[in-house]
Amino acid sequence: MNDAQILELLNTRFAGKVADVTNPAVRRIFLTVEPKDLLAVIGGLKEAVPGMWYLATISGSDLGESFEIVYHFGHDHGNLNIRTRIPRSHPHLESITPVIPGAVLYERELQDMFGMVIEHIPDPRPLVTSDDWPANNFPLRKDWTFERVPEIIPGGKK
Amino acid sequence: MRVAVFLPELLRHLFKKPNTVDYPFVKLEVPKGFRGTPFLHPETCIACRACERDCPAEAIEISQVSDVEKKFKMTIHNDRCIHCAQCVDSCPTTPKAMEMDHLYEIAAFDRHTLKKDWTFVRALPKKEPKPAVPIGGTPT
Amino acid sequence: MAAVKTVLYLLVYPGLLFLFVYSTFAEWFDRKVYARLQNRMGPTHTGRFGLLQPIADFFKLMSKEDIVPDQADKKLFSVLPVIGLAVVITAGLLLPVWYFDASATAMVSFSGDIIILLYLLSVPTLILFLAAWSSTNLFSTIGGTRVLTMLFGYEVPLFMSVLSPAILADSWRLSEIALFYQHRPLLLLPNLIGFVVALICVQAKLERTPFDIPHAETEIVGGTFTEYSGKKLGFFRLMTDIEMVVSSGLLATVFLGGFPGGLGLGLLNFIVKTLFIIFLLSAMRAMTSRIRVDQVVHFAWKYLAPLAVLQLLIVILIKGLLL
Amino acid sequence: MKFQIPIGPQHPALKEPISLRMTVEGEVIRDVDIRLGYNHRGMEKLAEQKNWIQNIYLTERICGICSHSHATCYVQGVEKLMEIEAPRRGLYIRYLVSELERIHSHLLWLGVAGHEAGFDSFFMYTWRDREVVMDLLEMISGNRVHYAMNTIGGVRRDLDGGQIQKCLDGLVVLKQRSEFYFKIGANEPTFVGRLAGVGYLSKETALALCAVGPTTRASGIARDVRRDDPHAVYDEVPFDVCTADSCDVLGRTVVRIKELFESYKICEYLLKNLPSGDIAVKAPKKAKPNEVVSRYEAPRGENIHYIKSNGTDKPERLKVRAPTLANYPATVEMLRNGFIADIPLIFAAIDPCICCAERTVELVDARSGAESVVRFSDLRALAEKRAPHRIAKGNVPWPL
Repeated sequence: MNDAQILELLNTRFAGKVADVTNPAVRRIFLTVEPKDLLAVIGGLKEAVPGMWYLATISGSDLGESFEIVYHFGHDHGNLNIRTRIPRSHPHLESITPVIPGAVLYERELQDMFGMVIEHIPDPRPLVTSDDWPANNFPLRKDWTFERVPEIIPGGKK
Repeated sequence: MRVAVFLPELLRHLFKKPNTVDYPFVKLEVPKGFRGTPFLHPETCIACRACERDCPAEAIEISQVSDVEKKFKMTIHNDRCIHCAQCVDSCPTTPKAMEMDHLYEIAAFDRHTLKKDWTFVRALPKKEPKPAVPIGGTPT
Repeated sequence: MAAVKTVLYLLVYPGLLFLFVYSTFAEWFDRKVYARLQNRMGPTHTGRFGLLQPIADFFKLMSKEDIVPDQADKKLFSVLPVIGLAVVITAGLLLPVWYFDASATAMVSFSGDIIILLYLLSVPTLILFLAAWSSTNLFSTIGGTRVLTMLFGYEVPLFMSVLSPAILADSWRLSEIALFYQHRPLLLLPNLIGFVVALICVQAKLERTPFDIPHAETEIVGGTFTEYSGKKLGFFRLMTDIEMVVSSGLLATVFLGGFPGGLGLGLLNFIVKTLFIIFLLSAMRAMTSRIRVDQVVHFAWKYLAPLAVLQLLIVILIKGLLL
Repeated sequence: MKFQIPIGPQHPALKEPISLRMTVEGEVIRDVDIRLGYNHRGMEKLAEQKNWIQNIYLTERICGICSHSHATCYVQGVEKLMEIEAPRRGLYIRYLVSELERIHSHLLWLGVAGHEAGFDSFFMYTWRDREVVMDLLEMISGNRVHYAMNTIGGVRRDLDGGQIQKCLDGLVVLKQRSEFYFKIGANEPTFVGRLAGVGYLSKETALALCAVGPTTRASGIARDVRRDDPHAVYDEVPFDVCTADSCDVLGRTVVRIKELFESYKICEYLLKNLPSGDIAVKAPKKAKPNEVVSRYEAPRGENIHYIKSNGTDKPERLKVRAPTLANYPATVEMLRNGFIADIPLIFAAIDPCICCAERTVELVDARSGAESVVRFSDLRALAEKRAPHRIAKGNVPWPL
């Protein structure tokens, strides 16, 4: 499938659910969906062309008032990025693991890094932060800053 | 599948010279463009701080020693250097004031001994004539 | 005089000191051959050609901190390396190398000593199992069970293949078996299958690649030796080295016609023949990869045991038809 | 009797720290739990505080073995953000280094697979011949591990005629040796016995768990970013995507050796058709607000960087997904119901690069055991208590 066919598929099958379908570069498609439609769109894509899509990663970013989450899908002809936004005050998101079981690591990473709450995630333990990581410290939020620990160089006569 | 398919190759090497090098006693040559440790040619440095800005490891420090003579001090912290040679690429002068040498045995017991600094008078940018007496910075 | 001779016998020439020196030399030889087969250098700098490297390793281990785990059965844990060393040195005394004269065989030789030697060589395996079990480490425990599982695989083919030349020679006494083949060297040829089987089984007994399963470092860390350190580990390593010398001596006696020629020439014979077998063991180590423990048992019972039985049949046929 | 054995964080089979907890029953693995986060380096946060140039070297240090792949992935993204295009010659040299790096990585992997299977001679010989490609890389770039060839807008070093000839000569040697290793790998019975049928990953599971790289290609899925998303030079270079249908570790070995031959082909093509011209264009210091998804086929699989810029000389967000992370869920499936003896092989078969996967955030080194957490500072205090004479006097803080 090339870009035009994918765009057509998105605009016909998921009309009303997807917005801002753009094709900024060849083999790159970005689109925005509402959080509530996310599972339906991803599941629908998987049904429409089975065996073609795979989840490359999920990246989050902090936009201030809201969090943006981008689901990067790879396929046989490039890359599809599904964007969704959730408010910072209520960062709850449905897990996509029922459709894509391999997403669990990325969702756990989102929980650790941005403090999002992923509903119905099969394995909610922290993934990348250590066991004694202080609660409510979400490093990739923009308001989280760190003090650079002064580096002690042992030895030396001066 | 065949039994002992590797054996001929192994036996062939039994009386051959080993491929490994008896390292601390025998040393290998490094190629021409090897990136060793960075050092400064103080007579060409114009103290533009491009290397300091681009150094990914923050290993270069340039400070002004005296205002009157335009005297600068450059410190290279070799204990932080990652040998990427970006400082050489960023250096705008011709010939380059920063260069990499070919040393690779640069481990030390004390990180403080890895610090190297040069104090020098800034060379003027190309348009103006070169200073008559460039004060050569000797590494301290 | 007899007492002095016995003490010398036990401690110096064929006993402790000689076995220590020779087994370290054998380890050096093994390491060097293994390295050269892999196009490496091997030990180089300790002593001439690195000859003293295994001794240096041994003394280094002697000087290291010796840790006994809290959970371990401390008495058993500590005493096992010494017992293992004693057992293999005793086995070494049984080899018919060191005739001072033909009449002095009473110290070392009696009817049935081949059986005793084989059993003494089985004891280190059990000691390794006990050592693994007494250290209570998880990796050790797995290693210990692997030791025993492997034992069930290779022990029977080893016994059958080593005993078939004895059947042909019609004697259970090592010196007599060697003497028999020294007089009829052509009869060594029918034992070739048995020699190969025994070589593979000895490799398994010494736990070297492809049978280094009980202490496979990438799977179960140190395996049986995970908790051992310092002196105890040094003793275990020495035990393995001496075991290698003794078992290659056994194979040389049974399959290569022993070590004729009295004190000097006999010793030379011993060195050449054992080094030849150690070379074969090293080459086998270099050309194979480690197999799984289930594959060992499968291989031993599917290939080694039938081959050993075939060897027995050949021996019985030759004995019935020719002798 | 079920019990748990810990593989890692420190274990001889693992060259880098990761914690696998195996629930075993005898020799059979019943359940696997992978715990990450042993040593996170906070690279994504750190990248937001460094400028575009500095981040090349930061991304390069995500991994040691595939250092060029992360830097290339980042640089080709940034070039799109800055709307500049690298000259052809620069691109050819950049992807030549990529393919040489793939050769070095796959030869390294072959050796590691041999070592994990206890086949040390194979390990020694493959690594001996890997020196050939390492020397080529050192000659081209000036370093053996971190080549630092990339800069925004091209590459930093040119190739001269002598170097091209040396590369071609080296490729001939490597090709010959790889054929020999293919023969060994397919014929040595003890080695094949360890690899065949081990770590089964069916096509459906590989798809569902989003595995990447040689792991999926060994399960019969022809998926390769170089072909699916032909960035830069890959649309002009002829090559095949190598697959295998056996779905096991042997298949992964075969795929990697076949890929070696494809890489030799690509390298030869790139060297023989090297265009003339500049190797780099000048890049601006800042990038307009935009976002870009950059993909690259690293030796271990698809590497994806998501870069957002905000108009300054620093990125707004740099998300890095290393191929190893994507393969962890599949590894758990492969390990289940295998033997303990196969753990190192199955785990090595995804060619894990743990430092790639562990790049997200951690400022203090902390060890996450199930029972206790020991901080590095605690360990240091303990060490100082045990050996008080070793305490260095006169510590000096940085910056001076």
